[in-house]
Amino acid sequence: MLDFLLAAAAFVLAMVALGLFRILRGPTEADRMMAVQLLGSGGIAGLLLAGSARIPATVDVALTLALLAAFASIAFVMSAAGETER
Amino acid sequence: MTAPTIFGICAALLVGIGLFGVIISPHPLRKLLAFNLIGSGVFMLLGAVARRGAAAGMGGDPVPQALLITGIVVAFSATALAVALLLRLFNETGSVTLAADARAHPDAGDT
Amino acid sequence: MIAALNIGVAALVLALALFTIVARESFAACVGFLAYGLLLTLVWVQLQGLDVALIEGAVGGGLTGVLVIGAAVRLRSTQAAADAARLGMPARMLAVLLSGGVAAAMAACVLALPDPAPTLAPQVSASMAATGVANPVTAVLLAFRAMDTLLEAIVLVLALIGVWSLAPDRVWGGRPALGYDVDPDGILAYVARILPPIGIVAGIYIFWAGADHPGGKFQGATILAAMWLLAMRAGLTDAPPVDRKWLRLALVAGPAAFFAIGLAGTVTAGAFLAYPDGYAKVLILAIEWALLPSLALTLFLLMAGAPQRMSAP
Amino acid sequence: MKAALDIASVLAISAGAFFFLAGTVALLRFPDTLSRLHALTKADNLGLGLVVVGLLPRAGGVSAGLKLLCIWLLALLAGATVSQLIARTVQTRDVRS
Repeated sequence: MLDFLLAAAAFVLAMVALGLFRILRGPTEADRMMAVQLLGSGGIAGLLLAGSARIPATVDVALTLALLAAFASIAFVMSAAGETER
Repeated sequence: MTAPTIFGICAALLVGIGLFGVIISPHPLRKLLAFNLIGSGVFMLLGAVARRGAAAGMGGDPVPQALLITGIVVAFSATALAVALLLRLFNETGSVTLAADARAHPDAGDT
Repeated sequence: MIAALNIGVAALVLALALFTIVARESFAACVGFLAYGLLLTLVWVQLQGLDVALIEGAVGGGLTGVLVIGAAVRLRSTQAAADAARLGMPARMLAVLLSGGVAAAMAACVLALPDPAPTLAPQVSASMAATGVANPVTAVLLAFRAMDTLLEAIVLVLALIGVWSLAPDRVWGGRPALGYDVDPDGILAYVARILPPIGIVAGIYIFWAGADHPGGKFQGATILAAMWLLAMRAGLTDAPPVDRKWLRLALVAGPAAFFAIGLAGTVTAGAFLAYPDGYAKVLILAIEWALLPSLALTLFLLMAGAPQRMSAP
Repeated sequence: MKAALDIASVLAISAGAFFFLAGTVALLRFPDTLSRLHALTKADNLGLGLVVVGLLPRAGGVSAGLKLLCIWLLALLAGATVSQLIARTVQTRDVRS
């Protein structure tokens, strides 16, 4: 079971990593934002899959990450959007 | 390979990448990012050393881990100070270069 | 399987670091840096540094990323001048050689680390009972290496003084950072009302758990600062003017209380920052409670930046 | 009982991983920004949601399980907000150009 969880974590992270090509290619800022958004939730999923079975406190780390990733992506979209609307 | 070895080598490469960035990036903000990469490489190396010191039922040596927490927060405060410096320079001159031939344009940043 | 996952994570971290360096636009580089910070959290979990993972997730993945992205947006017009100033090929080759050499030397050192590794974990474990806390990192931060933590709290205040002193004379004593024009009934104002209460509970929980489990005041304070910043960005609240007496008192209250308890130790326990027998846990908790609001306020104001305007909105 | 829970976990986590795969494929292959956004929101919410569901039986306690659900709800809230904001930036840009 642990091996399955680790493999799932690796798979999710690999998927998210592929999605990061959108940061490279763009073309618009909205696409970059989406890649970061996917990385946020994929990173949390990978963290939970890789850690929560072995180390219970990983859940707290994921909780912090969920809060701060929410904050970061909202602030990020605001600064990018604020720029285009000015 | 064990986790400390993998991430120790990753840390060494991060320091190399960061150093490269500090040298070649012409933009000060990019230099700042690169400097942060060097910093996180050093932190990661210390983290690998802490993991190697696992003993007495602890997953890692708590002394370097405590130093890391201190270090990460101080690195953030230094980054915030550097960003504030850059923004002030930009508001003052309209550019962020430190080159001697750059002319000052007051108020250029307010547009 | 774990080794494969670790190698994959390390490769991803390196790829994002490289992207941060070589990306054409500063904005894209900063986005890469934000993603890099998020991934480092996973590295810390794999290295069994849960306390470090918490602070990295909060500071590296959150605050620093938002800080540099905000700066990149403001500095966008300087991109062209920077592009024109790129180094020539010979200088780039030299830079590759130099940084490659440094990385190779460091990697060689990593491979030559002594076995068995030196560790202070047994000493910490042997003396931890005297502190009354069950999280060894908290014991180190507030008992065995309390001097570091005290100086760190002071450094944060010094950095904030540095940021404030960058304000132009005409707005000295004013409010930092302009808010955004946000529709008060829009989605953003809505989420800025929903998220901070959850965040405050989570921040206090992480802080509270810190005595016995991974967590603590730095991690909690960072979450609190981020939530306040979100409310400010959404226009629900404003940053306080920096010349307010209460603000300055609140900023130094935490480090001052820490320092006072440390000084009291010279009388009651015979050394600076020593705790008398049996009172260690109470004093450690007192220091943590005193530091939390000051740290949250300092981190928030560091993010908000130098004062920029005088008038109240 | 334990075997049944394990199978349920494996199924839910695999489904979650599949949604991440779908989200990535959509992000890379779909032709325009809005259709990418449409696909991403599904992948995002369901992917993490199914992973959380799959991990719930293994959470080892009610409070850990509640924290897992909290994480998902937070991610939902953030995802919904961010997609709204992203869609709005796309729209304002399209109207203007």
